[in-house]
Amino acid sequence: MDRNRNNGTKDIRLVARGVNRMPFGKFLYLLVPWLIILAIGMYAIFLCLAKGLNQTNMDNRFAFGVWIFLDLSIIALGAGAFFTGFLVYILKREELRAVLNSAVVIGFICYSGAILVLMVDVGQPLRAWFTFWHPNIHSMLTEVTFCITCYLVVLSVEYAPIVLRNKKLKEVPAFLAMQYELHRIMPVLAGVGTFLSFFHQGSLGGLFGVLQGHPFAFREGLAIWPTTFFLFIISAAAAGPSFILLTTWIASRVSRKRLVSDNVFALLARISGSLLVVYVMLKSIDTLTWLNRTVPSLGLSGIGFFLWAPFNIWILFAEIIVFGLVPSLFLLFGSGRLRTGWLVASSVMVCCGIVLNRFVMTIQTLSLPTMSFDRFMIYTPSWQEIAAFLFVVAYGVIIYSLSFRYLRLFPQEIEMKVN
Amino acid sequence: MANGISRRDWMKLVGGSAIGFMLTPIPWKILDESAKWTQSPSFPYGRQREIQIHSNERISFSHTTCTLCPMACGVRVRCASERGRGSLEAVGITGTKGHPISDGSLCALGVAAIFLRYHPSRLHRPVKIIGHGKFVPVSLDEAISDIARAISRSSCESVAVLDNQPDRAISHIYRKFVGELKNGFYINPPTCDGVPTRLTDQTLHTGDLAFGYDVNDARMIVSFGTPILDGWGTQRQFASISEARRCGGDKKLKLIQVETAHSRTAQIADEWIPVRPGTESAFALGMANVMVRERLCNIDRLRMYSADFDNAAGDSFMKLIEKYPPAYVSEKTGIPADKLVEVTREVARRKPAIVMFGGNPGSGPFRLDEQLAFMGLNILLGSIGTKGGLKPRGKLPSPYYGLHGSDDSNHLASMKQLSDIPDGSIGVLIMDGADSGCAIPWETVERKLSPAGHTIVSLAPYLAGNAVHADYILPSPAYLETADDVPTPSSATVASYSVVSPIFSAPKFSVRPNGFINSLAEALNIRRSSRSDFSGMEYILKKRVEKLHSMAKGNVFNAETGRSERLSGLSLPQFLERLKKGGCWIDDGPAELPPIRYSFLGGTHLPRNNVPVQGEGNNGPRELVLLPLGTRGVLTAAQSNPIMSKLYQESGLRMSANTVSVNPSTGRAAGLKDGGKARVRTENGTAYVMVRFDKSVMPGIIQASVVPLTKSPDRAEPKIEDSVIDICKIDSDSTWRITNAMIEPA
Amino acid sequence: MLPWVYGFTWQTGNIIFLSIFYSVVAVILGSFSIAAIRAFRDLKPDRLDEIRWHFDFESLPEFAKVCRHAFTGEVNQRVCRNGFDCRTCKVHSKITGVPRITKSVYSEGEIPFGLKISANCLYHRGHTWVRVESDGTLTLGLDKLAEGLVWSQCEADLPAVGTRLHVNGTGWYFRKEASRARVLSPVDGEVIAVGGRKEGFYLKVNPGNDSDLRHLLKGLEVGPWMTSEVERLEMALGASDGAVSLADGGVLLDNIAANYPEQGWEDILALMLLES
Amino acid sequence: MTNGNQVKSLTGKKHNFGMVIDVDRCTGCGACMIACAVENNVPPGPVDATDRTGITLMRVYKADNGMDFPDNESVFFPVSCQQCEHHPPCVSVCPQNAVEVDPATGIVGQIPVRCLGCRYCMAACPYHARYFNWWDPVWPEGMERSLNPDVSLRMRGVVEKCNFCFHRLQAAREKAAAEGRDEIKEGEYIPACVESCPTSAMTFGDLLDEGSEVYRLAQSNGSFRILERLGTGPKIYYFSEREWVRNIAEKDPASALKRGATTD
Amino acid sequence: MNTTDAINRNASKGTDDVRGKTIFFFGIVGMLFLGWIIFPFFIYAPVAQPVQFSHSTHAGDNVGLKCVDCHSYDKDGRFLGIPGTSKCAGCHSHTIGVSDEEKKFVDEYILRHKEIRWVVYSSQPENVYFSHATHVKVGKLDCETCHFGHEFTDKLRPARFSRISGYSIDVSGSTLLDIPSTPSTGMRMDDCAGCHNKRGHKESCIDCHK
Repeated sequence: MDRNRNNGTKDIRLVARGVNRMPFGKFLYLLVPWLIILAIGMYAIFLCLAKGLNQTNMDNRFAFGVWIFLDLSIIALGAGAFFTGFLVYILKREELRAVLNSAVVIGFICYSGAILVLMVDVGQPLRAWFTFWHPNIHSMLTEVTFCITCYLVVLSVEYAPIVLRNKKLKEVPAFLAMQYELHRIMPVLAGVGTFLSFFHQGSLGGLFGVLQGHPFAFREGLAIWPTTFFLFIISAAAAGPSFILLTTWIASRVSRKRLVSDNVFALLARISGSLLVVYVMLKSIDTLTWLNRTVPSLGLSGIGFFLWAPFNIWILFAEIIVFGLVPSLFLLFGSGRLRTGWLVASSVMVCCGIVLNRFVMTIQTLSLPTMSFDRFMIYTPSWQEIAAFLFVVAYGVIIYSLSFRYLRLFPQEIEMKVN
Repeated sequence: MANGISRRDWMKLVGGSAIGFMLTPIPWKILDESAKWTQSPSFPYGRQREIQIHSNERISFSHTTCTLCPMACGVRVRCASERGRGSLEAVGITGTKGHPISDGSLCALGVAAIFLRYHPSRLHRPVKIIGHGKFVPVSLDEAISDIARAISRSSCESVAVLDNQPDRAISHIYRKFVGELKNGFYINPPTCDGVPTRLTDQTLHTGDLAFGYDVNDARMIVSFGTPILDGWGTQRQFASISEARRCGGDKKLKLIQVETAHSRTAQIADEWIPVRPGTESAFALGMANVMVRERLCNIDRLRMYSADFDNAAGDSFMKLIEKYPPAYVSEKTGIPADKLVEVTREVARRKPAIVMFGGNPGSGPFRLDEQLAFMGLNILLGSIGTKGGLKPRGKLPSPYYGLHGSDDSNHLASMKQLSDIPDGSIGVLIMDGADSGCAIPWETVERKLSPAGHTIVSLAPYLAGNAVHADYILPSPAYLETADDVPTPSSATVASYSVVSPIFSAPKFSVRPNGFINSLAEALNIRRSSRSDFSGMEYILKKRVEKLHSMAKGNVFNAETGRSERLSGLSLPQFLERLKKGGCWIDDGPAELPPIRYSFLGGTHLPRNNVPVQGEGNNGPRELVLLPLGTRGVLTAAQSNPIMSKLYQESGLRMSANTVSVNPSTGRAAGLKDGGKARVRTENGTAYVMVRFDKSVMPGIIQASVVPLTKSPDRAEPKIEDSVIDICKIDSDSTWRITNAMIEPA
Repeated sequence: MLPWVYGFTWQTGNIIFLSIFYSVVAVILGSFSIAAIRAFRDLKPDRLDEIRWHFDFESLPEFAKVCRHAFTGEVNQRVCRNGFDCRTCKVHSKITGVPRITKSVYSEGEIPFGLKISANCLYHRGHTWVRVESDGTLTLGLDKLAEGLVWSQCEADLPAVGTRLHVNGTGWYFRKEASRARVLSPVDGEVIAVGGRKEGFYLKVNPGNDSDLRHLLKGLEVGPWMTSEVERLEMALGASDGAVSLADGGVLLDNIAANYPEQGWEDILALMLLES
Repeated sequence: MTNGNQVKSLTGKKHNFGMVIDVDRCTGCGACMIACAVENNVPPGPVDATDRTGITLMRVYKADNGMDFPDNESVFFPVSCQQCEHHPPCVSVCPQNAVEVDPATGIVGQIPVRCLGCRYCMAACPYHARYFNWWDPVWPEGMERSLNPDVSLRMRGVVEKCNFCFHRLQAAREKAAAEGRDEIKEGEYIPACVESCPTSAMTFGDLLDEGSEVYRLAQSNGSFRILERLGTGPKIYYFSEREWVRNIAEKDPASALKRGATTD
Repeated sequence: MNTTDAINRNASKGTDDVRGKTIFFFGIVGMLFLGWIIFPFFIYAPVAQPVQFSHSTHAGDNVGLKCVDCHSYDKDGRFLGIPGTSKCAGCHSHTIGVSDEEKKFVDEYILRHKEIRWVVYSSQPENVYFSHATHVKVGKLDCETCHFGHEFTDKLRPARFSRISGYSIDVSGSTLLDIPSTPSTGMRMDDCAGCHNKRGHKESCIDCHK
């Protein structure tokens, strides 16, 4: 007889008050597959660190492999953290407080995961700090490194009060006081986080946009940044809310609870949709400019890039229309009217679109030949690469699950029980 | 609670320590030092490498001559000696500047050769092979007594020495040794680079006078499959061809490559004439036909000097070429008749012209009757003995006899080729370690071995190439350790001579070939009185140099100064000193051409009245022609030098072992995929290959690269996979030009 | 990175980049340090109580924060934003200035769900009552709902005599084994006497001179509030197939807590005592 | 970083070393690749190294006129680091200044011990002239005794590339210093690949020295550079008398596809 | 816990505070001691020279050798570093009898034709290029500029090598955070860079790093 809603939860001392969580055994049971993936991923990472990057299928041509592509993707998807923080603390959209904590956790997961993979991805992780010690400020990667590291610190500081508010931890007076005081400075951090995110999302775009050696990726600049700098910022800002919407929906499906009110979904959809419309517009202008101006000025014809199978012209069409324009219209005009399911589906498409864009910028760029006697190349990641990435996914799922279980990610959860 | 240390106290201690920790140098120093560790030689294994790169080493240079192929390149070895370690090591190698034969250039094999002393397949003791790839150490004495026993037992079978680089001092020792035996053979592989002396003897009746190609003055080279731009000839000849091809106007050398395969030379020649497989000689006879018909040659003169040029009775060259009118040749070769006529006219116009043939280290020599056709073309062109044509070169003295012979020469075994040896006749085979640069498919040797049992001894320092087939491997000193000499390269028109003095002392386990022959002779009780004749390389070389010095002609190159002096101005010790320090003697010019008569159809060998055109007719729907192609040093240790992975494995420059190129249409018809694996089947066996589609390859051809199999270089492995050359069809005359094959996806 | 590190150049771009970086680092570290220093300073019982209440109140769901005036119908649907401290609430002072309109379904003294409401008591939303004694001291105790919820065999950490209490600060703790529940103090003042289990857990408090009890519920507010609290309890217990159902309007079980393991019950008790 | 004009080089004169490769002479023999690997202590690739993971600081590419059998003609392009002069793509992208242009010689230097192994420079280089050490540098036993003492080994996990055998320049400078000269003599310094070329297809020298052979060839009619249109100012010039060869340098890689060929 | 306990707790709070702070500061001080006093000894491993040698004796008035008399150059300008025993044998072909160490040196090395495996204080890492010829002959630097005081040493101190990187303390330095200090040994990268900057030499990384 289920006399207590938290019956069987051995860890009830840690679970927040007033919410229902599945029994601890079941929770563990659900985590087991992810723990296995985590272990395999750890082994793969160990192999890469101990034996070197020959464990991957990267090569001199595909110097950037699947990791960089996925890093770019998850950092774009993690943009929800900065953008929600920006909306809540700077623009005072208090409705979004309902997903703010979740957004912070997702941001933390994405950024820490990305940095973790980057540490495995570089050949000499022990020299990583050289970038701080001897920075080349002209490199987009320097900008990225500085901003991402700082932003991870910001995210950790933002995540800290959420952790400290855990039922058990807050009994420690110092923790209680600390979370309270951290909470008070949060608008400052949100501001800094927005600033940092703005630059590193952009710099990630600039990373490939500045490559004059790769006309496929190269974009002309506005001020000192190529146009991809700005496109990446807008696309990340657009994808962030979509991803928050998506993860919130998944969390609510998995936990079988309503976690936020529908109007929060609608608001997220509207924000994402409107930014995406702007993005699609700018991206189209940029693509046309690039096709008609940049590429011809380098003595090539733009369409030549889209003749190589399997990355034919469909990839451009898919990126801009199928995964860009279509979901943006759904999100923008359907936010008030459509059912949540439609919004979720559109969000999935938005996220796919962003991932596809990052794929095009990294993998497709490298696969295209630059010299006429070059070959077109494709590359298949090794299991170590896949496993190391799945490690991050598993790490994210586990961190998020633990956070969801023991921390109050969704303040509206108790209220939602009433309605 | 108040007494004892509570958890809270621990927390405080840890907190305080953590803050204190950050204020100490520990974390920062470890961060810094760990980064320095990644920069140090102990990364990543935590211990220092045994050999570190020291910049304080004393650097010296030594000059010597390369022994990797017969082309006699001068090399300058950069040696480092580190104090404390005491030993001298080769740390760099370049060509000797101004060297009369190589002029400071080296090929890829030569540049990489400093590593050969440490080649993974080098043997460090005499071994006895006891099965596929398995061997046990054996003492030298034991090996010699075994071999001696085998020799005395094989009374009906013969004892043969296979010497890849003839006319060295050691070659003379071998010849003397087998000459002492009852039925000894001294065998040389066919030359890759020069004109076969046997062919010149057949057609020009010049005896053992050797001919080279005077490419310096040629304006036209018609090459029937000779890898002229891919390892043929001496470095100076190669450079001169390259230079002449770039010249403008009259002096420009034009290179026409007549070859089925799209070889490296075919790729970059001025013109590539892709004849059908096996029809090179038909094309040559077609050219002859056009020349005669259009009076592009001095027919009257030919009639005067040749008995079989135009002979009303019996066979004659005219009769032969009459069968090859352009239309017929076109049909056979697949080359338009116009093209044949045009090419012939151009060749006849652009004299001096040379016709070269054969010599690809992978595809081997042409058959003698084919060679006759090419030689005939040379005669028609008037290229024999003329500037820019084929020129005879002077002979070098033997350590045992002077130029004009002596009693001693009677005891030297005559020089034979594999095709001269009756099948199944060799009981004991001794293979010299020197590389010829060309492939000798094992089957060509194998079918000469006695089926009743045979013993094979290899004197190679490595377990590579044909040494893997030996019963005993007695490792001779490796490159830069060996004392040797290098006679005139076979493509040269001027005689030359270099001495190879060891830069590094040979390791104790190594077996000097002359010492081995000496011990063997002793064990066989041969000529105890003249033991010294076999031993002491130093002595033999000195004797030869002495005889050379007494000729008192030619120039001597001094490697240290880069200048040449007249030999006549040098004393014998000076001459010897120059030669020992990487110098080179070079003759004043080509030899005198004796009055000659031409025999187009060969002196002793009856010509076939039709040069058969192979590779057609028997092509079933899936039968293709397998063409093996190699580059110099194919299947030798020099070629499988680990660093050669840069060319074969780590870049697309050369195709790795068992890679075949096929035309996409051929490949697709056979169901193959570009980059996929396939199985090539011939009547001799099956080889597994990688397929590369190459639209420049002739349809219907499987162009296969012959390279040492790179896998597991560290140990001798049972031969699991056949190399492409192992499945080629070997003709009775030890040639393997054409093999019909099938290819299917594997 | 630093001017004396090898390779540093005084280029404009470098200076701009690094100044931005150092500014960002300074802002992050600065604000973090400020938070840390403030937190260190906050480590005083009174301040901690304040923070705790701030946090607890923030974490209450909206429906638990209904304004007292919404219970009486004086305003429609208002949620308290002032930590239930009507003394400093502008809306409260405004509303109390106008005549009351009552929509309450309960009259004074009526007992919803069998809970007794004492007319001469003021109620605090943390389920304590306050009785003003004739000598001006205040007596504090648990209301019936809370009394029913508290574990039967439990101990109480009552404050020492002389301790100062603060509104919404810690009154006392109930403790059973590893579980614990905090009772909010409804008033300011100094503890002058305590009553243990036998006496039914009460405190006597001297409120001092400026005693202000405006924030406490009284009269018509209490009934609807109590009703909403019972609903909240019901929800906390879970409307599922629990043995404890309050919907029948029956008498609240005295030992409702006995049916629950302490672990789980602690949460329900704490929720009802406004702890999150 | 530093402006070239203000630089007082350690030995005085400013150079701009460059190379001209006569591709009409190149037979693709690979001596330059081997000479380079031997000179620069590049280890032989391990068994599973491929043309995509191997290290060849100098790599000879085969190019052709795009025609089918029998009209196909080939040409070989030895491609090493092109030592770009204007904004080399690899220099500005390196996050930690491990790549820089030596203002005194114009040589683009790569410092393996500073390199983090992020490989951004490899992605940036349109010539694919940068190579990553996927493996530990390992030679068959004993072979490391034959390593060049003037060149350090690159550890696993860093990027390396051609630096025109800078150690040879240093040796030449040291020799000049020992002989009391301020400046090296012409011909004292040439990279290993140039030295090894059997057909003398490569000419090396100072592009600032108007009397030099390399200057003359670089200015001559048939000279061209690969991907000159990108504006990076490569200092390796190529030379050919054949027009179709010269056109290869700037040809759109997709031009074959545009004619309808398939990508196989 | 009951009420009295609570009172007790409050009373003991003051002493608890002092105690807590003491423990906290003990943690800090202990770590500082460990980090600044113990750790430097731990991270560098001393390596003794195989044979003792007195620079001051050889360079002093009695013998009067100049540095270059033993530390010479090859003809291509290479610095040959520490001379081989053959050079020592010029004087010490047999024991002169100046010290026990000399006897040991003659017996164990000279007579056996063995080279001494000196431990070099100034051995630069493999990735460093340094030309003595350029610095001494063109740059006109004295040996003392970098190896100052070495000439006057009477004993060879043990060399100290980092246990992590294996670099000599004389070339890789012991400073914290690269904060400039007086050049301690003269052979660290900062010393090189400082000297070059002072003299206005601009150099590239590849000038010194190979």
